[in-house]
Amino acid sequence: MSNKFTRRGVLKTGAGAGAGLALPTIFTGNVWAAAHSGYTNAPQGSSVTLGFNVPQTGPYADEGADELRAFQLAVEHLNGEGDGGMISTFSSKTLQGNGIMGKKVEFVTGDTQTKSDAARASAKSMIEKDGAIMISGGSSSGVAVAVQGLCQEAGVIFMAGLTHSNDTTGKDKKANGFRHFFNAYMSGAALAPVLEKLYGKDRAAYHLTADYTWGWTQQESIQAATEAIGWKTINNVLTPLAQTDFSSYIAPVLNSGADVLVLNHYGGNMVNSLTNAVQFGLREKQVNGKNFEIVVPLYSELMAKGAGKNIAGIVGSQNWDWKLEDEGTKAFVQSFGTKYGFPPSQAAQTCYAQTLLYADAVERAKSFNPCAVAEALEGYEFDGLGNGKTLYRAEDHQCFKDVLVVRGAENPQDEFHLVEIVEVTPVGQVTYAPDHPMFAGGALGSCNPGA
Amino acid sequence: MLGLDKKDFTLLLVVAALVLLAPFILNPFPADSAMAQFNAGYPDLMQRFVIFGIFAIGFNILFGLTGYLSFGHAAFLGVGSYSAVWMFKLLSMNVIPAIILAVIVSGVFALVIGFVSLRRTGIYFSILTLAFAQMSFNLAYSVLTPITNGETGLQITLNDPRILGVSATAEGGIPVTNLFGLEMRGTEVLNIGPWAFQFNNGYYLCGVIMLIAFYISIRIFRSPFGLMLRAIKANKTRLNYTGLNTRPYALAAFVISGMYAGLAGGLLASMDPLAGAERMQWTASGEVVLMTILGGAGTLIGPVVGAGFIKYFENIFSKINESVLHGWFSFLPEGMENGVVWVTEHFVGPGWHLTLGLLFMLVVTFLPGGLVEGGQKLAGLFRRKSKSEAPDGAAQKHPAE
Amino acid sequence: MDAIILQLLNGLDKGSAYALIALGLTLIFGTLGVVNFAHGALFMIGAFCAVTLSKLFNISYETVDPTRKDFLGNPLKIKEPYLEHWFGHDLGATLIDWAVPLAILFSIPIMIAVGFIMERGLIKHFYKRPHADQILVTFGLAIVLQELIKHYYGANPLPTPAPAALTGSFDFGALIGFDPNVVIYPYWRLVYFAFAAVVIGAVFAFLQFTTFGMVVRAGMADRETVGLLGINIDKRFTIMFGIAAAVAGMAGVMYAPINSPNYHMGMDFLVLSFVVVVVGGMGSLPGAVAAGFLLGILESFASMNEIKSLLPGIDQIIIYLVAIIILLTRPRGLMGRKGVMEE
Amino acid sequence: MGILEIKNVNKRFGGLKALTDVNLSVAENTVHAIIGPNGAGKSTLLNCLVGKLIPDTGSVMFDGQSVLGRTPYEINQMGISRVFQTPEIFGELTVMENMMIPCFAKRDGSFELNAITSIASQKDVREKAEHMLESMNLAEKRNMHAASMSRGDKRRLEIAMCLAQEPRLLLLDEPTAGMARADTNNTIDLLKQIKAERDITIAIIEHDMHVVFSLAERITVLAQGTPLVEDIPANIKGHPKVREAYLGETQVA
Repeated sequence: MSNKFTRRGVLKTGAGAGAGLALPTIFTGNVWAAAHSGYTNAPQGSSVTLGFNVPQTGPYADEGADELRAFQLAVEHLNGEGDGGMISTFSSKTLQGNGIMGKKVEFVTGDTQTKSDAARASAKSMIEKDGAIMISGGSSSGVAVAVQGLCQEAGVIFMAGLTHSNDTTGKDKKANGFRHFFNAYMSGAALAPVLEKLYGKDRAAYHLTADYTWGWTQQESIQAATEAIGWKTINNVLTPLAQTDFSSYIAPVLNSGADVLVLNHYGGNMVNSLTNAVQFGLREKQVNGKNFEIVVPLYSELMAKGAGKNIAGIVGSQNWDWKLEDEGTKAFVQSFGTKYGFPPSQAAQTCYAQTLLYADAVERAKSFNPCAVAEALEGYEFDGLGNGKTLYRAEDHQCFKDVLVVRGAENPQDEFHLVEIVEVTPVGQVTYAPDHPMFAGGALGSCNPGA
Repeated sequence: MLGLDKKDFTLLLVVAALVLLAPFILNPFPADSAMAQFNAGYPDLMQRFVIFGIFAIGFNILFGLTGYLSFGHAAFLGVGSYSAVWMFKLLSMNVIPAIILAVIVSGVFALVIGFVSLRRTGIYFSILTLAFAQMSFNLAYSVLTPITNGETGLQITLNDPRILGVSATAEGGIPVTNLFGLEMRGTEVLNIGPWAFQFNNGYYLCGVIMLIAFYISIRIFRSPFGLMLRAIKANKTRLNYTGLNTRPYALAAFVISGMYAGLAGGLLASMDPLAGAERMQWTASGEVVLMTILGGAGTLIGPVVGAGFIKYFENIFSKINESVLHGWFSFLPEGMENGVVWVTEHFVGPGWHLTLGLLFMLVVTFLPGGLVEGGQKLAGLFRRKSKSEAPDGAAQKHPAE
Repeated sequence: MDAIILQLLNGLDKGSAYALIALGLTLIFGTLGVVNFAHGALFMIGAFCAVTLSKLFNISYETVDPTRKDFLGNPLKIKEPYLEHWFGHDLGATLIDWAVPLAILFSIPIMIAVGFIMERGLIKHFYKRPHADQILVTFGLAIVLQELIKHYYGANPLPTPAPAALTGSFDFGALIGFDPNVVIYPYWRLVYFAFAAVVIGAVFAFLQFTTFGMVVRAGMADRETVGLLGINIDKRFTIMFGIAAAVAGMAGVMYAPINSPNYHMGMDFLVLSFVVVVVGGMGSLPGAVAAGFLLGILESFASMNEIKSLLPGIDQIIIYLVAIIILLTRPRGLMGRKGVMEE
Repeated sequence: MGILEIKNVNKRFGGLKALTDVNLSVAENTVHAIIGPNGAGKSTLLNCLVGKLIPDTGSVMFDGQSVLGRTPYEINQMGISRVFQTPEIFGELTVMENMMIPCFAKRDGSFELNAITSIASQKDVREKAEHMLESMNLAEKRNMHAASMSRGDKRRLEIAMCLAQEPRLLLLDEPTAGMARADTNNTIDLLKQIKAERDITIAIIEHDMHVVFSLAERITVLAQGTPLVEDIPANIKGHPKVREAYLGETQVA
């Protein structure tokens, strides 16, 4: 209500108005819309503002910091600073290093706190106060869905960061929202053939699943995919999100007759459940005459770091990894590594790619109008951003590209080589129909320019 | 005036003026200046100031007056938000029924929890309320997902079966919350030179409701009922030996403050129709405790000041990043600029929690009784200096002020 | 039956962690009457003592291996810890391996110092202040401490493994006549349990059998009277604060291999430890220990599939449910004293 | 038949017998003192009367109704008010506010949600409170915080708060404990004045024989949890049993 600036503010304002420096003008309408441009936050003057909304506090702060590094790098490259990164390998050649449509790119940042409420508040302030025309970032599906909904209402584009739940482009999809990151269904589809190759058809799986929406969709996907290759599902146990010690969930696994443990956990949950499982000696046990195995469907570099040696030999899937050999990846790793001294995470790559994709779509649409941008992104095929040939599908705004199956390295040469790529699953294997039952129930609606 | 004595009425007028002029007061810096970062006069944050002000005013009726420290008040805020969003989904996008339902449901919820928790006092009471709230949060996040939509939060979708109103607008969008047609997100922008002042419908609705809530709280403070509540805090034994059972009074205070929380929750949902489960987490309950203590528990205006203080930090300091800092300090020589930026960086952006923690410690150590009492002391000091002959008026505190 | 024994073991282990944290918290409550929201932060600092020692042991010098490349294509820098250089490969590697148990020794002086500084520098000014002020200042302190840790160590969990000799698990079932592999239990958790038992026993023995402990117990019961006897109770309370901090810290050190430490682990445990202390009864040390074990065991049982299928989500709320039931049936928790923190 | 009838009351704490077969009758409109050495069970007996403790056996009847099993506030509603050894007042509130609380409280203790009318507008309550303060010589201190008053003033305030309820039985637990002689004398005068002005029964527990013999019409001597003697003051003074019980304890004034 009151802060230390209030009184000074009144004086200043009074002086400014009294001196008659300028004629007051009044715009009426939606919170964010400038009536004359036809859409929210139309860039005025020589710059355009993007909003990067990442977790800066809470358990995902490191992931957020990495996303922010990528955003900063992308902005530099868009503005023609630095070595240009993936702009040179990107299949679209509209980006010239002169900003977006000649306007210098500026950005604002905010803290999602990995809470849907806080994330929306932060995104709102970027839209209402700073005039951001696009919001990107985030490190959980709850936040992504919440912010995507907000951007739809406000009439700005949302370029999702790290969000893996089917719902983001499934039942909660929105016309103004776009996801580059892969999803739970793709993880299952990519993992199943590899699991079959490594561990055979005759396996019995025990699932531990984080008890919230992402956990459920992840579990559903991986169960469907593994049952399709002949695996049995012995049990699926839901674990509270706030759980830190998983011993009481892991202890019964060995005696259940299962020979594979699937940990549908992310972040701190995954680090702890995996650490606990290894502590219980599951990996050294033999069940049904086979080696006991652990699978973590969604992997990230930071989680691998947190789990340390425990991840050795454990299979999972990733959206992208810096050890890929394509030109885009090489350019990006070089650029990022030179600036920051370590290779980028998959979260960083997806945020960098999303920023470039947005800028390119604006250039191609020749407008910042979110509806024109959305149209330019829908059904767009591109290459050179690190994942090979990629399609932004028009029906659900999901990117389709190759998915990586990775495994924890047994003897990493340094802290950056904690995971190794097992297989690059081609896009064909992970593609699904837009009306797939796991994604059914929502509608994109129509694009909202805000005004 | 309005049944208030002169001093209280003046306070109400000052608060009313601050609320009505907030779009100017909170926007002191021209939009194109470096200091614009500190402007807080945009609709979302202004709404939050007054809504969390309501929450803290209500909490203060319980904690400030009776001394019962509830660590579960966020549950009522959350329940209010969920009720309001369900009202939007099922009945109408008009905010009035949503707010009314939010207040009623949270009141009933508070009645049940209060009835059980008030069987104990002191820390035992605090832990009981904490336990109820954490149970609500954990269930809302997981098992109750069909009602609460769990992690993602309850949102309005294109296929809600709205009885009074349409599921989707003609353009295929989701309808927006309104007050008999007046859109809550509607904003008028007044441009004066480089300043842009935003007048938002939703903010003014919240502001008016906050003034009413504040007025009611003054009346409660000055009423026989308020006196009984303060007596509970002062000495339960004597009240018992005066033939009074303290529990109905404490329960009434609990329910009233629960309804205030529900009102705040309903308003949050009316401004932005989303109800996230983490609204009910113990940290959210802790936040309102901190707001009240920071501002000054038991004072009328303290909780509002505390709420504004914390929300300002959360929303403004967290957004200051390295490049903003470089912008501010670019006038310095480069080496010095980097040094200053490096130091400042720890306290803003990702470090905003650190600043908040330090401020908690400083305020409570050097301004016992919170910001308001600290302010009064400073004012007293100032007054004593200016007219050292005058009798010491500042020390004669108005009770509970 | 085997499942029940297994969960009992789990419960004992969880319970010993809860009991250790709650013990320190209730010592501070009982002796100083201070609501210490920074107690979780002390636990967290303890865990980071283990992280720090393991980092110190791993301080390395770099040699360049031109035959291998790092991720940017530059020659790879190979790191070798100084410890291995100084003490030979084997001894050095063993020291690094045993960093966590060694960190106990490392943490005790640090934690006692942290406790002293906290008490002398901050808490002592708040003895006479309302509990609300104590909450605000200690909560602020907890935030500051965890943000400092975050600044130096990041937000991500840091793996801090137990010594190789203590990893793996022990076939407890085979010992008592079950089939092999049915009731197994990790060695480190057994160590943790034993460690907790020793620490709890030591604290009780200290309070029971030393003059110092006697005075402190008398002070817990009636501070004014003890003060009237001319005993400098304040000094002893400072020492008690140091001891409470050390207990929390050691609990944290030993916990590091169970869950990789992160900067907010203290906050995660804070609410839980308060619930444990209150369920045990304010100011009661045996109560805190009993409540710790009770809640640990019940939490473990609630996570059993058989019970979860009967009552979905019961493991989400069991602790709070038990707390409510106990507080409603026993006004002052399991063993609380009358009048402590009831106003 | 007295207004207060205590019959065969026993109370033990663990192995300790605090009260043994206590029989006591307090006649209406008298001042009845209960004296006895430390640990005689005076306070335990008092606590049994007001509902803080429940006797193991026996009965306590007030005006023909049992008080046992009732809460302190219910017993107060029956017409028993209690003054504590250490004054129990609302320390954080002003003297006037302290005085207004018993004036607001309904005789039947019923809950009243009077949340909107202002205290300032309650003329009759204010007048009554003002009147009570004046009669106790506390009127000039009406805006002071109660906690900052002297012990004697606190005691007077507490008694005034009890009297405002117009109780039929006033219980006083060592009302002059820790007081200076002048304050003690003032309190004696005050109690005499109260007794003179209204129909009220006063039961007083006291250590100070000066107070007891200035006020009491009847005295019960309690020793080791059981009544030793009950008689008029003149007979108590020289009673050998009383001297024995008090030997080395207090000089009988």
